[in-house]
Amino acid sequence: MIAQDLYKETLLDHYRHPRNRSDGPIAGADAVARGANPRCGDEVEIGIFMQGDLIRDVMFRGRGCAICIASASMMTEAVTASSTDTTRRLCDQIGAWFGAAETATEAGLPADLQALAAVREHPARKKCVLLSWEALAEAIDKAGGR
Amino acid sequence: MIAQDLYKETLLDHYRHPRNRSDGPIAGADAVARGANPRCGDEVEIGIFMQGDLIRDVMFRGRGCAICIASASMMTEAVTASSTDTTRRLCDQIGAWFGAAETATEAGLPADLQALAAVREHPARKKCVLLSWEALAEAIDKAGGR
Amino acid sequence: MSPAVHSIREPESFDPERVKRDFPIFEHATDPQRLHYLDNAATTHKPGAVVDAITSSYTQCYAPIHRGLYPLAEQATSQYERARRTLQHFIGASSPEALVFTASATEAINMVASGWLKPRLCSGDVVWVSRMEHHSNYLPWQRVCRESGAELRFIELTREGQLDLDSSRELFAERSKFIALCHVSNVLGIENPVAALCAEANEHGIPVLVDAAQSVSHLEIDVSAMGCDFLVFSAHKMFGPTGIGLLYGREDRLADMEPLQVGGGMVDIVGDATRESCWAEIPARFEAGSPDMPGAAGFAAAAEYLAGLGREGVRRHIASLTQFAAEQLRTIPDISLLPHPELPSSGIVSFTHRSLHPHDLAQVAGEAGVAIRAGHHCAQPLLNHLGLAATTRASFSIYNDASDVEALIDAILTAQKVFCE
Amino acid sequence: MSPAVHSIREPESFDPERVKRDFPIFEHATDPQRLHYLDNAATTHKPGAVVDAITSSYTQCYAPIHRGLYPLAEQATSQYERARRTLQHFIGASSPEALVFTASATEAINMVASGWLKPRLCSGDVVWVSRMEHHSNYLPWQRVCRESGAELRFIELTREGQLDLDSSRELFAERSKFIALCHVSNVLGIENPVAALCAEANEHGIPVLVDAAQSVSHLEIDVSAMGCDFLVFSAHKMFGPTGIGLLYGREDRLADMEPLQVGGGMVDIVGDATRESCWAEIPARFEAGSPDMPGAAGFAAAAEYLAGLGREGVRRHIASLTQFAAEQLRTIPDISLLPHPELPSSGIVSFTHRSLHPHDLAQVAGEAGVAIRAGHHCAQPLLNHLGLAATTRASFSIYNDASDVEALIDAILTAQKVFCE
Ligand SMILES: Cc1ncc(COP(=O)(O)O)c(C=O)c1O
Ligand SMILES: Cc1ncc(COP(=O)(O)O)c(C=O)c1O
Repeated sequence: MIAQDLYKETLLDHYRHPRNRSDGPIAGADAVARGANPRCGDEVEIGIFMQGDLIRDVMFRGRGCAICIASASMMTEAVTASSTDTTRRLCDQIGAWFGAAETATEAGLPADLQALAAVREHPARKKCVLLSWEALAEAIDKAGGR
Repeated sequence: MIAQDLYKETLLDHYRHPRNRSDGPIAGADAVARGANPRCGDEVEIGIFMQGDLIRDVMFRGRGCAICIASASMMTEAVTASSTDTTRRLCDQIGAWFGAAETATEAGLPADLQALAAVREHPARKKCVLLSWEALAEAIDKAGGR
Repeated sequence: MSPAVHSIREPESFDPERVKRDFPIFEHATDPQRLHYLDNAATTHKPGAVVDAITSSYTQCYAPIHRGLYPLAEQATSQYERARRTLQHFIGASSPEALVFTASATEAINMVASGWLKPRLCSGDVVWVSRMEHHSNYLPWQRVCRESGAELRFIELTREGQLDLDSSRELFAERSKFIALCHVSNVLGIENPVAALCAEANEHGIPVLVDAAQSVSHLEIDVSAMGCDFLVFSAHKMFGPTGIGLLYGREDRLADMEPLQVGGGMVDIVGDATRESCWAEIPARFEAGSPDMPGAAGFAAAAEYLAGLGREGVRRHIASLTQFAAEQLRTIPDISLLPHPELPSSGIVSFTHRSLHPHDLAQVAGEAGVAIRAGHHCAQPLLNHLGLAATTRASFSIYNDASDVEALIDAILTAQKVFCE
Repeated sequence: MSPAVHSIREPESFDPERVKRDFPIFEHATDPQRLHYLDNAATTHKPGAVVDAITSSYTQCYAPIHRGLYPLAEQATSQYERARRTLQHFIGASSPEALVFTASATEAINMVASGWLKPRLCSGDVVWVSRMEHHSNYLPWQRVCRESGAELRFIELTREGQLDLDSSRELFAERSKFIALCHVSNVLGIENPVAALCAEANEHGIPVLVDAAQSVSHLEIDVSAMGCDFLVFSAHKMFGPTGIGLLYGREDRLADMEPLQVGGGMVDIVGDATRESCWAEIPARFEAGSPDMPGAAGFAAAAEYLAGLGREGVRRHIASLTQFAAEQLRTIPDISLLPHPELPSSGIVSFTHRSLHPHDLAQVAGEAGVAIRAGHHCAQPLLNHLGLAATTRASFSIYNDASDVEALIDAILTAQKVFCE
């Protein structure tokens, strides 16, 4: 299949069957943050549910392209039941991974996220991946700031 | 001589020995008009002395390149003792001659002025030729307007 | 305007296959069979004649413009001014002085907004743009209105996407001070009735700027017949080089315009504390800095190339190909075309898909060699109005043919397989 | 800085004859033996590598920038951003975001004057320029001062033509809000002590814009070492294409700058009556309209070409050739060189002749194949100060050698014969 270049099976699976997606507003979360990419019209909302210093649950809501939705879905799975510190570091690492080529490294990234690697070849789509991760980082900040 | 392309002998003669040139202000003229080409720093002043409807005498004063000085000198000779109507027509004709290629014609131009023809190949120098002619036309207007 | 699929075969002379051979990119592209370039509304490819004009300007006739007295500089200056005259005739302007070389259509619009309109605009005045403008023909007017306290209003659209002139009756009211609109929309592909609008605006003394960025490549432009006060376009959308565009302005309008940029080449006498600067004559006044002669030469070569193809043949080819594409797209149930009063014929077809995100569709199409555009196409006011965040757009040019349409349809079917099954 | 005529032979590697072979114009010009191109301060010729970079951008990798999702568009975008990074390293900037592609040096200066300084400038403030500025680095500041009621003041010159910093003690006073000056003067060929001046201005919190249009082709530029806030130059004076230039700005300065032009590509969210527009990130915010990718590619190729020659070899060659020319000119009794503290070494020698008008001299030289410039060189404030209406200027580059100087001297002697005998 020609499109396998970018849209790996894992990615498509998350797009077709998004995990932890909310259809309506995310109710009862400890913190909610939004992200938008005006150039594509993509919008996501991330809600986190804390248990002490642990992110017990993450939900997302939003509209966007397959990469945006899959990235959000994969993100929720990757960080559920992680500490905020670990999660923040992961957010930074993902940001760097899609940043300047020199600083990027995938060492230590959860295997499940490797399906996003192909997007690195398509600079125009980086924002689609990062949208949910940036909103997550903001939600953590908000939760911590309470 | 290599420079014969543009600087014809007649032209150089007028440059080296300008006719009707005044070193100081042109005194006693019926009308005086000035022209300047800020891009070259050329400046001329034309004074006309009328006798009824006839231009009895023309004097010029100024600094400029060889073409500017020669054109002014040739102009004074060409229009001395002409009527203002004839002279105005000549000014217009010279303007057209150096204007758009389509409208230019040298039919009827005094033979003495033909030495200026070579300048038509050098658009950047047209203003050097026209400076004194435009000032002359203005002087005639002034004299008529009294 | 009444084509059927079979009209895709061009009458007599126009032959897209032969035309395509004029464009080196289709030889050079890694897999030429697979380059179905349908992003022509964004930018067009260049025929060899244009590339050669640029190259030979640099390698045979290069020198500063308007300043040197040596033969090479005189030749370069003639070449630059000849390019201006070629474009003058290309758009039917009455004199070369009415044409200003700019960096782009965008710059040309900014020049008029800042240099012509702003000094005249007062609080309470109204400036009109259409709902379908490109950001480049929207933001400059928005800014100048904000700065002046004037009001920016939209000529809204009918359900079919056309200018709703009935509901814009104040368009020619006394408070109206300017109208800016596109000749052809870069999203809807709709052609606006600019000549009629200019005529009426003219009667009311309201200047009109026409953005011809999307029309100049396939419609004949005649500024005198159109009756516009200003008209702008970019070379790169009509097979010419990037980095150069054109501002046409009626000479009395240009005479009243302040330069957006000041600097070398546009001033006669530099003023000081006691006297004002005296700007150079028109159009030099608006061309501050060293002119882009090779760009102008390439621009003129593009105009000559287009004229040589025959504008009517070009128009008909684009029209029938666009209509063919629209018809084919309609056969896909999940696809909706954007509003249009009839089958689009201006080279542009925009559409949405019930479940495919435009970016995913464009990406998959791209991998299949079909270059189409997804996004808001720099037309957020229009997309907001349509309630859309993004659309997919295919845009056609002289080197495209039915096989490109077929490749587009195939790519959409592929994308449906990837994402929807 | 201590050369003699014999130092015209280059140490080791730099070989102008070999360099000249890189430049197609010298093969193609009608009579190459007779093209003594000494108008390099106006614009420079292009090596084959630059022409090829432009050509292959158009014929192999052409597509819209920053918007397309298909492979050709991704390649074109990478090429554009790679060009930015090449130039970043060329000028020693710390990040590519600090570099804005502009249409020219002139546009870059207008952007800073209108977009950065104007919103901050108040009546009573002072803006400084030097007495030797090109109109492009003078008129924008003059205009912004007029509009704001601020005062534009000159850093005057010593009798030897250098900045007279002693008599400009108010330069760093509290009212001083901006300093704009050239690195190398396009008339005097004098190099200004920009690093020292930036250091002191920095201490006083006064931003400095350096116009590197005349230095970038032969002096190493390192914006970090120089410590300037803004720096501008044009590609066409450093062997690159016309129609493109560069604005370097410290990122905090750029972040505070309003765009001169608004339109496509520089906006994230288009505002309406109720909300403000949200501009795109830096540097896209300052690049409204479709980017000139082939121009950027040619620009980067020029930087690479120059770097490949070795900047130190280039500097030395230009220095010794300029000094040689100045010495030869001095042997003609009627010629006076313009003020300079020592023998000029920055590629530029300007002079006057006791009885030959500069235009006549340049014309006769042109007919003899020697391309030199006559006029005010877009530096009227300087020429007024010197009491001159026009000068003659010869300017040297990497492909010139002693034979060009000899041709210049011959041409002057010929002109003397024509006009003075
Ligand atoms: C010192 C200086 N600054 C600025 C400029 C303007 O450059 P451009 O015309 O490429 O904008 C020039 C050359 O014309 C120059 O010599
Ligand atoms: C309708 C319309 N107007 C203006 C522009 C701006 O053209 P440019 O980016 O060449 O300035 C475009 C294309 O981008 C356009 O489609």
